[in-house]
Order: sequence, then structure tokens, then C-alpha cells
Amino acid sequence: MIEPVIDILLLAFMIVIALAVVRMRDLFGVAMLFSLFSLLSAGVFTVMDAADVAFTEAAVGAGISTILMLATLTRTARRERPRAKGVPILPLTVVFITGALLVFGTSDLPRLGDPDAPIHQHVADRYLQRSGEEIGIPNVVTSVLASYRGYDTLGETAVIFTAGIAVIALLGLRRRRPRQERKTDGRDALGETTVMPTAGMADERVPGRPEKGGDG
Amino acid sequence: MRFFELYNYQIAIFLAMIGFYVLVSRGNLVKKVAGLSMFQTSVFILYISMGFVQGGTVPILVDGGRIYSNPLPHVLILTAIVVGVATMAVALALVIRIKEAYDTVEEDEIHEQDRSF
Amino acid sequence: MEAVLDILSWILIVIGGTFGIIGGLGIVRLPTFFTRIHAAGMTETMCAAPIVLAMMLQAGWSLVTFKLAAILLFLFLTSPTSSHALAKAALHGGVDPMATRDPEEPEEAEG
Amino acid sequence: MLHHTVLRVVSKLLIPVIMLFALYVQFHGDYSPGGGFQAGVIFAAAIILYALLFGLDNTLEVLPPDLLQWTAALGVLIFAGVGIDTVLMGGNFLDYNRLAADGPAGQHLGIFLVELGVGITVTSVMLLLYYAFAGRNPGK
Repeated sequence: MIEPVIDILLLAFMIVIALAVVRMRDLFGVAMLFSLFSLLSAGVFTVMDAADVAFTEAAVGAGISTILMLATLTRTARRERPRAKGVPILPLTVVFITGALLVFGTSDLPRLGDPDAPIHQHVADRYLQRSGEEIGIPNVVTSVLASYRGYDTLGETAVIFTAGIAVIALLGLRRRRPRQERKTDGRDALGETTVMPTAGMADERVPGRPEKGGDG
Repeated sequence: MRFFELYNYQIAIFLAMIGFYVLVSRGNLVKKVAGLSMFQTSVFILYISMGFVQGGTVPILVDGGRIYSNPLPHVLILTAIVVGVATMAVALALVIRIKEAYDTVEEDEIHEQDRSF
Repeated sequence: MEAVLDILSWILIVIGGTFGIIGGLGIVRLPTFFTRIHAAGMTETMCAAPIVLAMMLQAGWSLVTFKLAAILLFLFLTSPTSSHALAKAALHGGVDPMATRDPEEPEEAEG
Repeated sequence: MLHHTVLRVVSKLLIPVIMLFALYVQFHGDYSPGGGFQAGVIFAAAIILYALLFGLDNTLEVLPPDLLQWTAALGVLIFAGVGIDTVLMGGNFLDYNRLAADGPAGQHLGIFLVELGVGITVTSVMLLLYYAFAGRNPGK
């Protein structure tokens, strides 16, 4: 069985990336690593036979959320301020206790991939047995999403809509400017940082360098 | 040996705790949001691991009796991912507004300014 | 016929894997930023393409082969473009392509 | 300064393909992985790619935010409207069996409409999020 090997390899990569996020102070690097983290988790979802979820995570995590994070970085500081030296005892204690409790909680769970686990016995089994004749479409995820659990999905769609309204209320929307006005201000959409320099030239505080903006 | 049968859950919890550590120990708000999102992704992995069936396949029905993985966690997490990015956008928008109001995104500097009011 | 296809697929997969390992070593070992872009770009094309080709051989004439061909085309369009964008951004951002400065100094500044 | 010639040419080639793929994901979601959420995100990503390379102002001309505000609401309205429609036809809320003569056909129609609503809302909201973030003046 090759599946557990791939699974553990991907999870090991994810642990390395998570630790790098903890250590890294360049927030641009953090955004990139976070995107990589999402992409690797999409790989884990594929190994776990969740194609729809992997698809969504790859599109959302590696695409939209990275763009949003980069756009935020151009509007805030690019580097994290250095912290005080010393071991942060209180956060470590809290995290360690929480993690220990959660690991203790998993000890009662059924073995990974057990077909007899309680989660597979109730409603999910019925979906798999009956959705073929009741709904008539092969993709069970779609039929559960849109039909059996349509209420949930309506709620989620409303949440997304509300989040959109909230962001517009917080940030406002820029109206389109007439063409002749634009010549003076040749910024690209991310504040001229569409293709950002990668590493090494990191001393600037605000990456959207207006003094360099030529004709865009 | 039971310990090794649950490795996926435990690694997911470990990842979640790294995200949690970033959330509680770092002062930069953007990094906090990144840590929170990492926490979220780890919880997604935990959920999807529960729906996994040994020797199963993607829950798209084909002829012939196959074993399918559990579609229910997939549906929950599918919507949660998209909702997660929408809520993350709200958090980042708040960070931008905080930056404009306080001219910093470091937590302790914001606290300092608030006390001096 | 089946055996020939299997052997061909194996050869292609081994070629792809070898290039993957070489590219990974290159990213770690090469001294400057631009040489590392070369290593990364080589991994994207030379490692991915033979593996996708091997999968196409295994899939036979079906919709899967068509999808894999589309993926291959997409890879061949996007990966050189991304390498180009990376190199251009680095040049624009002030990384020295000739590495006349100390090669250890510029890229290792992150904590 | 940065003209991104290569990037622009390649993205002009790819953006229509990405949009087509989004539509494939949207309407083939019954038979393969996919559906409204994924399709919406992919479609929005294609337009965001356009905005990154050709400037936000050009994108605002193609898809103005006023329009997107309406379509974002329209998606939720389609979803809820299908539910109301089933109630008016004598069933429960979102009971698609009422939409057609036999059960599976009604389910097909209902799922199609609902996924369409989800796709429209997700596309519009993702683009609106991007507009809100990118339209903000940097470095105030």
C-alpha cells in the first residue's frame, strides 16, 4: 500500500512548512508558505479520496487567499517586528496542554480508514446506497450538497454573501475612473507588486513603491 | 500499536497546535490570521481523515459494488473552505482598517496607544 | 503490447523522477538565485512531462488521455512563464545576475 | 517599467481556457468532481489574473462592482427562489421532486439551478473581495 507513505510524506512537508511559518519574519514569505501549506493539504485530501474538497482547497487556498493576503501586505507592513528574546513560556504551556488534551481525545477514535467506524454507519451509508435512484446523479457529494443538505448550502451561500457585504462595508469599493485620469497614476492592481521580487531585497517597509511607478 | 493507527489525526492536531501557537504568541495581526487559517486547514484534514475508508474510492457512483469514502465530511468541509476564505477576507479587511487607524499592525503597540488615550 | 507499454511507462517515470531529484538537488546546491531558477524550471518541465506522458500511456485512448494532454499543454505554457516572471522580478528587484557580489549574502537574509 | 509582455501574451491565451474550465466544472459537477463553489472560485481567479496583469481599472470597466453587487444578491435569490418555488408547488422548502413530473428529473433541475446560484454568488463575492482589497490605496 503506497497511500500511507504518500500521506505521511505530505503531512511531513506540512509540518516543516508550519514550523517555517512560525520562524519566518518576512510576511511575504509567510504568505507564500501559507499558499504552499494549502496546496499540500489539497494533496492530502486527494490521498483521502476527497476529490471535490482537494479541488476547492487548491483553487481557494493557493489562489484567492494568497492574493488577499498579499494585497493586505501591500497595505500594511511587510516585515514582522522582531520580538523580545527568550522562550515564550505561557503560549507554549497553553498550546502544549491543549494539544495533549486533543491527542488524548483522539485515543478513543476508531482506527484510520476503518470501514466499520460509527461515522460510516448512519446517514452517510444511506446517501451512498439510495442517492443513485433518488437523485439520479453519480456524484454523491453534489447530491448531498445541493439536495439532501440544501438548507446547509443555502446558509453557507448566505454567509459568503454576508462576508462580501462586510468587507465592502469595511473597505469600500473604488469606482471606475475615467480614462484620462489614469495616465497619471500607473499603479498595477496590487500596488505595482504583481510580480514581486522574491527575497533578499527586503528592507522596504511598504512594498508598493510609488516612486518607481512608471507608466505601468 | 493503536498509536500508529491514528497518525493522521495526531499529525493534524500537531499542525493545528502550530497554527494555534502562531496565533497566541505572535503580535503581528497578519501573521495571526495566517496562523488561524493554518489551524482551520488542519481541522479540515482531521475531518476528511475521519471520512476515509481503507480501500475506498472517490464517492462518485460507478457500476459494480465499490467501496466509497464517506461523502458527508466532504460536503461539510467543501463549504467550510469557501466560507473560510470569505471570513479570512473579513479579518484581513479589519487588519487594513486597524493599520489605517493605528498606523501599526503589532498587537502590543496597539495596546500601548489605547492606554495613552 | 501491454508489456511494452508498461516498460515504456516505467522508463518515462524513471526519467521524470531522475530529473525531479536532480532539480531538487539543484535548488539546494546551486549558489545564486538565477541558477536556482534554472533548477526549479527544469523540474517543472522535465520532471512533470515524462511522468504525465507515462500516465497517458497507461490510460490508453480515453477521455483521461485527453485531460492529461491538456494538463501537459498547460504545464508547458505556464511553467516557463512563471520562471520568466520570477527571473524578471528578481532582476527588477536588484538581484545581481552575474553574482559579482558574495553569493552567500543576498538570499539568506530571512530569519 | 515592467511591461510583462510574456505574461500578458500567455495569460491572454490562458484566461479564456480557464473560464471555459470553470464552466465545465460548473455544469459537469453532477458527473465529476466540481460544482458551484469550485467553479465560482476558478472563474473569479481567471478574472483576478486579468486584473493583475492588465490593471484594475480595465477590469472595473469589464465587470463594474455595481453589477457584481447585484449578481451576488441574485445568486442567493436564485437559491432561495428555488426553495420558495417548491413551497408554492406544494412541497417542502427545497424539495426538488416537485419541480418536474418524476423525482430524478426534478432533482436534476433543482440541483442545476441551485449550483448556478451558488456559482454566481461565489464568483461575484470573490471578485468584490478582490476589488475591495486592491482598490484600497496602499501605504496610507
